[in-house]
Amino acid sequence: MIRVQADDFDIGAEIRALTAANTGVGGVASFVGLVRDMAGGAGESAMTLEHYPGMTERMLAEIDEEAHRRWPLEASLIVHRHGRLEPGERIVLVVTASAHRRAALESCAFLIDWLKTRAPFWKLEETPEGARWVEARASDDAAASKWRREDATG
Amino acid sequence: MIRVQADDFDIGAEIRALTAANTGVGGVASFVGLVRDMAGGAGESAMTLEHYPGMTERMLAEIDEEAHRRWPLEASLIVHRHGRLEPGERIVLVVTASAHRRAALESCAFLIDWLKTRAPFWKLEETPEGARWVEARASDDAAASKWRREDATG
Amino acid sequence: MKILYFAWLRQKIGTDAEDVALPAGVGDVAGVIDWLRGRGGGYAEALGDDAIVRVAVNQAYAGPDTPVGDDDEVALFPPVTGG
Amino acid sequence: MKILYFAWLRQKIGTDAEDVALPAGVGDVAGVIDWLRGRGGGYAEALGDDAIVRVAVNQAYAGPDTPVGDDDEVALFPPVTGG
Repeated sequence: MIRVQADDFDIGAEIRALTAANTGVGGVASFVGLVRDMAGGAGESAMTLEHYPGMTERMLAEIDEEAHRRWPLEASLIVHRHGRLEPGERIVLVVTASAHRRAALESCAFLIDWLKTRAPFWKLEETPEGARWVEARASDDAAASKWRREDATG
Repeated sequence: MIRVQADDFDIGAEIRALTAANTGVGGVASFVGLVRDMAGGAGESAMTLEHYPGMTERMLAEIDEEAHRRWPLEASLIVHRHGRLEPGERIVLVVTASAHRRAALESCAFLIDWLKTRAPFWKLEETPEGARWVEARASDDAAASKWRREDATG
Repeated sequence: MKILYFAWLRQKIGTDAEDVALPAGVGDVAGVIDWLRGRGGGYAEALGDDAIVRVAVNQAYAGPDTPVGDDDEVALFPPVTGG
Repeated sequence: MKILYFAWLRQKIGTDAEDVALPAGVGDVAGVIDWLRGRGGGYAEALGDDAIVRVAVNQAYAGPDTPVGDDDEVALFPPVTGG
């Protein structure tokens, strides 16, 4: 299940909704990305997350299906916010539920690595020197490429 | 931070409390273990989790410190329940928070693998044929041993 | 053809979307980028180093050789920085 | 010495804890297990296959050679199945 939204989300409520009434779930892994204070305490450092409506939803749905093909998942959820976000605010949530913890942990890591490198979002940071587009990091590509070997979708 | 308790916990509240007011946190990984319905729908399959009071808290505190030595964590939490639990109930929660997602994801997997193989808990399952002590699984030992290489505490 | 621009490409080019009629001979992604760059100004500036421009055709990632026509939606953007 | 039993060891032996005075010559974990097994009954049954008995001394995992004395807390239990 995927959602792209401006609104915040409630991690506990999302996990409960995803796994309620399914007693085949033995483990639920989750990851939440938060806005870090990049100014290092030297002032506000909010950011605005731009995305590509349509393509975002399509790609998130595809990668969610891919995770279900690779791991025996009982349920999964990706929620990604867009718009202006302050430090400490939640940006993205990934939840994966499986009978076994290994499938939940691995698929959660797979999805967040993928989101960081492939999902069409761009961060515009507010810095004391003005707005600045965040540049992609090579380490993010490396983290995602370790899944690439068996990645039919390229 | 560690807690051993009979009471349930609220995942969202725990994560919020752990990361509130720390805008250096960029990623929070969590894992929740749930009681699976081992009877496969053929009836109730509650279980009782016995533990070794004193040793449990000591070992959880040690492995929590170990995770902080291995990864640059801003915060971490282990909550483990004991007592009687019904299918669908939460057993254990691991939360790790870091500036970087990789540290959060890896340390979360490390802690839950360790908990499954080293923490002094024993599951007594209620089956239609009577109460039965769950046997340790070789796959759990394998999952934990991949961390052993650099594990000073053995 | 509909062309969409995101992030700093959008800012440099000065619009988030435009409808264009492809000139004869332009039939793939590389051709579209060459043609846009030839417009000069913000286009030349935004598309100067095509190594860091990413392209999607009909909302799926595409390469330089991906064929495009008048009915397609082409999006140009910098490397993504989501999550 | 205080000895604690958990899970099915506790059930087979019939108690969760006991205070014992170690006989002369018993000074390590292996010695304690041998001595307990020699008591027969539930002890012999619970400790028959020592490959699957885990031991902690003073709340830390221990091996057969770990020394123990009258002031120690020794716990015997099956492989853990937590989480």
